[in-house]
Amino acid sequence: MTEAAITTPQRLTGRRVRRRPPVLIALCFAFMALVLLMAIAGPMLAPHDPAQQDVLGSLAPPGAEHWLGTDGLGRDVFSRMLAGAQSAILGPLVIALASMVCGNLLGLLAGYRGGIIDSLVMRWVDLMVAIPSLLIIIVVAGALGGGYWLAVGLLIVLTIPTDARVMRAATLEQTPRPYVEAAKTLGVTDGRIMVRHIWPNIAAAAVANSVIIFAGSLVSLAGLSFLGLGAEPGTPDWGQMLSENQPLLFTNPVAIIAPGIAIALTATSVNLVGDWIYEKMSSRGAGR
Amino acid sequence: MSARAILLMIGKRLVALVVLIAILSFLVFSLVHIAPGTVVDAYLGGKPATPELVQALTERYHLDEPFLTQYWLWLRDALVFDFGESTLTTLPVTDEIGARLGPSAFLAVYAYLLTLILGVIPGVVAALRQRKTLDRGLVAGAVVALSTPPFVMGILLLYLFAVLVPVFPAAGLGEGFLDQLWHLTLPALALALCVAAFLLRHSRASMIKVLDQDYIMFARARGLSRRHVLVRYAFRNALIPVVTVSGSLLAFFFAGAVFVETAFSLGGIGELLVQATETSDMPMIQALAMLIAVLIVLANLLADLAYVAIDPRIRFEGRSA
Amino acid sequence: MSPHTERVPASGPPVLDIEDMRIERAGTGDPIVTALDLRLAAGESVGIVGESGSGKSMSAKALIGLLPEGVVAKGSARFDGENLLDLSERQWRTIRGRQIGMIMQDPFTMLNPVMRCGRILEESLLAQRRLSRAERRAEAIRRLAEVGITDETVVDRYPFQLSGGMRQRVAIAAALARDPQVLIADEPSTALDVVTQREVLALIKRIQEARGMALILITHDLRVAFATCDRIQVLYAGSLVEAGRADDVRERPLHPYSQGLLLSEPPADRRVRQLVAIPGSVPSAAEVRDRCSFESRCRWARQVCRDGEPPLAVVGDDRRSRCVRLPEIEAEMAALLSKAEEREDGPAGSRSDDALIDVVNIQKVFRSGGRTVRAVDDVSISVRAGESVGIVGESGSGKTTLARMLVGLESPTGGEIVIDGIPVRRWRDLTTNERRRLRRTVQTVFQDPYSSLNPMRSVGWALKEAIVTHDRGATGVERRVGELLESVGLSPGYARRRPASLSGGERQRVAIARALAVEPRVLICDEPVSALDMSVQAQILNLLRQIRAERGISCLFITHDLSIVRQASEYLYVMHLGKVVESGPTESVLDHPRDDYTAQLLSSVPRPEEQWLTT
Amino acid sequence: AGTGPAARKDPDGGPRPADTARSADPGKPVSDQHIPRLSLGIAGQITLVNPAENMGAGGLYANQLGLEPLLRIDAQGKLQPWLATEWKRVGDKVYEYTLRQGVKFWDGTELTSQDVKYSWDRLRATGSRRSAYFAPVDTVEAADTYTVRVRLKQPDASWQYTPAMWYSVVFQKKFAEQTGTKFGQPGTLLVATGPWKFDSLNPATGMELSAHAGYWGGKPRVDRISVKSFADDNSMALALRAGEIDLAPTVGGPTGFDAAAGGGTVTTVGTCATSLLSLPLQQAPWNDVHVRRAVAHAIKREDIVAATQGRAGGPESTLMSPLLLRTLGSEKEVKAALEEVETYPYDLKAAKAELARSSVPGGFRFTFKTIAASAPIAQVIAAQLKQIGIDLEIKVLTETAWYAELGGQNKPLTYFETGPCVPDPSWAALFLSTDKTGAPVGLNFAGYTKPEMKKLLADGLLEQDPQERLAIYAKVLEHLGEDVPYVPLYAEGNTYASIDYDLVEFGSFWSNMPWVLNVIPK
Ligand SMILES: Nc1ncnc2c1ncn2[C@@H]1O[C@H](COP(=O)(O)OP(=O)(O)OP(=O)(O)O)[C@@H](O)[C@H]1O
Ligand SMILES: Nc1ncnc2c1ncn2[C@@H]1O[C@H](COP(=O)(O)OP(=O)(O)OP(=O)(O)O)[C@@H](O)[C@H]1O
Ligand SMILES: [Mg+2]
Ligand SMILES: [Mg+2]
Repeated sequence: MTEAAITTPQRLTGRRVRRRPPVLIALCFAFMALVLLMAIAGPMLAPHDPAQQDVLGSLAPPGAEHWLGTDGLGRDVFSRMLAGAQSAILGPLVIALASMVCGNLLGLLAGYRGGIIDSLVMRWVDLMVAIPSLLIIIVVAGALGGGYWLAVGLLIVLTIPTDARVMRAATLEQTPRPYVEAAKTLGVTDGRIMVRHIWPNIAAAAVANSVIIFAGSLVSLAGLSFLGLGAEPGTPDWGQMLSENQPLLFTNPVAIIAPGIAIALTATSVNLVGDWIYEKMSSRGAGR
Repeated sequence: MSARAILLMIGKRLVALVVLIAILSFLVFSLVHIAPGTVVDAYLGGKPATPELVQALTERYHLDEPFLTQYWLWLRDALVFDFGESTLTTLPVTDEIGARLGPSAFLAVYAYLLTLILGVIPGVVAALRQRKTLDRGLVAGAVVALSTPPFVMGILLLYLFAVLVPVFPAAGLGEGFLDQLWHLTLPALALALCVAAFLLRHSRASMIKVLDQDYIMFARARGLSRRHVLVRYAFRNALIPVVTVSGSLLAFFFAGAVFVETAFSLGGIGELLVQATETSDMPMIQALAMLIAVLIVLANLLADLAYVAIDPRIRFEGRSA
Repeated sequence: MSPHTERVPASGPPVLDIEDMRIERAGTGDPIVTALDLRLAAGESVGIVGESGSGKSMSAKALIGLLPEGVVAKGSARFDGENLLDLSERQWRTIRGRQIGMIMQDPFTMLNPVMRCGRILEESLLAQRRLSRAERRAEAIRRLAEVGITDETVVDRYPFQLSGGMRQRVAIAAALARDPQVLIADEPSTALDVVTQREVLALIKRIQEARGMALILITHDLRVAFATCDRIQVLYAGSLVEAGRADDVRERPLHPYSQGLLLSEPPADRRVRQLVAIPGSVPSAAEVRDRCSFESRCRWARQVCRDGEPPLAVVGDDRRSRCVRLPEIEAEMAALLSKAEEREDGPAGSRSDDALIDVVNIQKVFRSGGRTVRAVDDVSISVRAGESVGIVGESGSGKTTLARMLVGLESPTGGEIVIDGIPVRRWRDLTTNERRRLRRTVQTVFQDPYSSLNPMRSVGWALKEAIVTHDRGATGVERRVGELLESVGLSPGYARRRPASLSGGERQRVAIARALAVEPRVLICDEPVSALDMSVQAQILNLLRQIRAERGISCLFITHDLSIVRQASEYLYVMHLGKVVESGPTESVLDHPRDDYTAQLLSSVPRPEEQWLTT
Repeated sequence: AGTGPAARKDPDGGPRPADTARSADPGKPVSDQHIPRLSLGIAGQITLVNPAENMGAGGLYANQLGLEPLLRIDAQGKLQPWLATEWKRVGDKVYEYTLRQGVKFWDGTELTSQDVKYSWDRLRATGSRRSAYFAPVDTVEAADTYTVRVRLKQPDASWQYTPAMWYSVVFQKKFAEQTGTKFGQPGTLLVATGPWKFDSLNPATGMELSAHAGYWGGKPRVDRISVKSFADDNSMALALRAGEIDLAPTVGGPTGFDAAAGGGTVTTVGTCATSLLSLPLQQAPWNDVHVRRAVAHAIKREDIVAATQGRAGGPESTLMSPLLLRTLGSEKEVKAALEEVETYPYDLKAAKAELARSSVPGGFRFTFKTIAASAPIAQVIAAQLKQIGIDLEIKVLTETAWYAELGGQNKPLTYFETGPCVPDPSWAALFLSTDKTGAPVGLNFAGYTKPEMKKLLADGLLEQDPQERLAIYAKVLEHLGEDVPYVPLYAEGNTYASIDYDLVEFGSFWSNMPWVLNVIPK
């Protein structure tokens, strides 16, 4: 029998996952790589010191010396854009990783074991659903005084339950499947079932969800900086540049448009890549 | 259908809601206690701590009582909309919020309508044109819109339509309905686009799923017209999951409104919240947090009720096999 | 008209005349149906029989102009002087529902869940007839009565408030609301219980005859087709392989595939020594282009079979077959058929006393959302060493729940289970050692082979895990994996493959191998073949029988299919609504049912006799 | 467009309207042009109109359109008649004011000395936010219908200006008594004598005013005024550009504002207030005077002025603006008096040399605490000090937290603007005051406790002779120059923005009178 002859009918009847044009995904990856490079080597690549002020030469329009002009304190906007990638990437990375580890663990436990952990996680989620996390952060950061790492910490605490909820739902979907029950009747331990059986099947959701969390927290952190509750003044940060330079809308609009577009583009490419990873990974197991 | 079952369900939801709000109120009340400095500092809001003032505040907010009693007294006042006086303006917090509610409500309703129009209609159209260029364009656009937070969207719109091509005003609220509509178009768009993109994806997926259902095929096979099937069958069924998420959209709106109102200086309650956090205006923060929480919880309840109304399966759950 | 097709005069003037209909994917041109010919006279019923994926539903959709996007139909399907395959959407409007009606397989998804049944019927009625509200309602009630629903309140109910059979009746009424001349019924009874299945088929047959309507009945079940239809068309991998009158085909199939299908169906009335299984699994139409579609699985295949697609030859009175070697092999086929008729006697003698599983007065009550379901109600069964015990009952009778309690996936709410001498009412209270022993005693094969294997893990990984879980210090694991695979008829090379690249039958083999890895003494098989294609079912049943013979293990065989249970068990329990209504040696229970319910079940099993649908 | 020194001139080369003196009689508008409606924009909210209570500069500017003081201060700091026609110092500690006759409240009743006494008593009562300004007052008496007599606790040279300031305005006694605690609240408002009456107030949107037909100076030429609240400069600028407002009397960041508003809209005038970098004297290494001097030398005021986005009037090197001292003597006399005062021009070499002599010759790290609005200036200061090795970490606090820090034991290193000034140099004492034990109190954020200072400041108030007073305050400045508790940065400026109008006599004291009377078309 040929290899092709044994494809299952389900494989054929099942809707083929539509792949996005890989060009677009490649572009997204390229852009993400660029942002990553900026985050790592931004200050070195920058044509000027991002903190270097030239107050008397402020508000220069874009030109050969300052590609994106200068801001109100005469700092080079382009250099600040490069350097700003770091705070745009670092916090979300920490948040995505932390909430992925904790959220997956909690979600698996809650979904597979149920009981107390499950109720706790769900109540926590209910609370989070009742008030959007950004508002919670605004209020708490307002009371405590704000700051980048405070915001990161709060975002971690607030995204864990949402991640856990997604993972719980995914786990709940897997748990009654016969392959899990088969493992149970074989006497495989619960821990092993969770980690070696269920997790690989929900990994697509886990990774995609973390990618979405990454994009979400990038946007949230930028928003908090925009409100002055995030990055400390002076640090190059896209969200902060957006609010700092808002008065320049008419004098040097590039200084405000550029960070805005950077935020939107980064989030877009991360989201697109997340969708793509999800499709890719969930079609790996194929079948039903 | 038994009205009792519905009442029971509403009753249960209300109880859950009251519990939730009680918990939230406790957390919100505790805010003054986690703020740096003493509780009196929090209520002083930067005013010099003269003994008279401290005394007055201690009395006003029952600060000499035990913590839980304080909470209880605070809650009792809160129930009749008395959250104390703004430390910044010394006006009753509720009055100030009342004065600000107008623009926010206008913005919210406007943005909500825009969201529905920009979300559901293109979503359905994309589903009907699945895999065609229009569909792809809409889906790609949705990802971009979804990834662009309202404050960035606001600034981009501001630049495009108030600076480059000045067709809309860049700030202000306007007077009279039409003028307000004109003034709030950009902010409402900034607020709506992100959520609309979410709704677009949601309604598209839901519509595609429904169009794939046997009952659609069966209706067509019975000779019902395409339009009839689309409207009476597909649209109605596709709307069910859309209605369920529409409640949680409000949460997005509140978060987004904070940014949009700040970016466009609209003087709504979102901006009031930012201002209150900047000035650590504790009574104001508490009142706003409670207001927003209650509104969101109520909206979710409404969405649930709409869900019950639109999907008979939920209504009959108790009785069907 | 294709050159190799000669037309045979049908019984009357055809209402629908399909010639060489081809259905393919628009983009790639991959065929889904390669050639379908069908002539349907008024008042006639034609059965289209074929396994999953053979293109039955696609053909039906083509005939009502609702092919999914990206799929096109070519050829001709003449109806009322027009080619259905060329009609515009506007032209279809006058045909769909009014001339040709269709009902589909799944009554649970076919009706709009948010519409009351009355509305569904009313909107299906012809729009020209200006009726008042009350008149419409009365008409809806009248239509319901026609399909045997006399309860008027049904018009005010939502579909989800009705049972499957009722829904299917409502659907039939809706499909017939505009009084079509032709009804296409795509597996109308597959999703239903045997008892309901018979009722629904009888209803369709009755209405068809009463109205003088032509019927195309699509089914994967030969027995259903034989019982319901005047003529039969057998479809395999998108091509029509045989056509003829129902009785002729049943008695003397003239294509190796039809014959194989006939043989692999376990007979309901007798136990056979061995089922004649067709090896391999069903290919897709695209894979067997330009040759005999059955060639890869045919025991008589020769080079000629691979040289182009064989023509559909007339091989008798109203008989056509696509086998080129038919004249040469006809005799051999007949011999094989008679050999399969041989019956095997059930095992003589009484049951052994060595009870491996003893279930005493066990109960399971589910509580959810304020409702309580007595899934298993006071059931006592036992499984003795070396024997195969069958449990049969319709859907929802508690079979699966019982099996799950035996392996600790569900804990009973009352009663006692003793396995291998260990009382296992609560698995949680058992010691690790006891648990290990239990695992080694009882293993399970689940119904759905598509989800009982972890899609992310290779076959070898799954088997290795099974071996190592029970024998931590196991040596030569690789070798044992190979042996296990061979013992279920797969080559050791399968160890590297993932479930997604296996067919249903192969997956079920792997699942059996996994259960065997711990060398259990009892194998619980919960509907192990019901998700498989008919031609593959026999393979698995044979395999199970062979394993039992080789290893001497006991088996608890759960199924809803009486014919299968006769082949697969020696002792039988019949379950109904959570209770055991009858038990005894399989042969005697099936031949001389004492309980009414058993008798009803037995009479519902499709059989060709005329009275099957009429009594 | 910009507001650098070059922009200080009118395009025609003549003096700007803002710099010209008000020529009209008291109560009269400068321009005769009839304006049916004037829309004003202010950044911030007007929450109430009670002059004893209200906060926020924006609201005060609007209040001033309806509430009037007894006197007016002209651009030179000289007193001029307003509600009072005469004022004299009748004893060491006694002042008498003669009220103008026929001044009508908005409800038509006449202003009497009872109303003035009531207003001032209410403003100086404990709990009033203005009580500090009335601290020297012992009693206020209504000697007769038109005479108000003020008795001080001790002679105080700074008192003379108080009846001309925004915080000593007059309102109707009857209405205030009737309304009790609701007085001044949005729904109640108040009754006063000003040219425009308060019609309505909405904290979220703003305030509506209309001309007071019975105004003692004649019905004003501006019929209606609406004051609109804006969250920030930027939106106000956009509103000006869109024609939604005609004039914004106070603009925080003129450069950005002007750009957003379309250019050529802003006019900035320097005032007598000086913004200060406050050095926490009680903490190491700031207790080392060399560190402080090093910092003073390292500050490049031009950059800071530029970073204020046009808000600054110009660099300033003494805590007391020369404008303040000019009320005590001629330009030459002031110059002579300040001969001995040490100033610290930008000089990195000198700064490094000073630092080398300190306990931290290699520099050090310190936290600079500030509020969000001051963050840009903080960043410039940080960048400048970095050049001599002082590494400042900027920490943005909420206003509450910042005030708490300023009021606490450990004063922060910070920067602040001092706000509207009084034409008397004694005003600067606010930042130098100590209590009986010599500990810093009030706004003494640097914690400067030099014993000699207390005596000098007290003498400055007791002494009435301008020459003597000039000498005393020169001495004060000498001490400050030597010890550098504060580094003066720039003269704070006032900026108004308008496309169609100008404001005459827009100096330090512009907002102490109903300033819309000073509006002229461009
Ligand atoms: N939307 C589609 N587009 C393209 N090919 C399809 C589509 N749906 C089904 N097919 C293909 O058509 C073939 C025939 O499918 P069809 O549904 O007609 O089978 P069937 O005989 O009805 O099987 P079953 O018994 O499972 O219902 C399948 O092999 C499948 O791969
Ligand atoms: N987890 C559960 N919660 C609630 N009810 C359940 C649960 N599992 C099964 N049931 C109910 O118990 C009854 C028996 O179900 P069970 O699956 O044992 O039937 P079955 O005989 O195996 O049917 P089938 O032939 O459809 O597999 C059904 O009515 C079912 O709805
Ligand atoms: Mg089918
Ligand atoms: Mg079952």
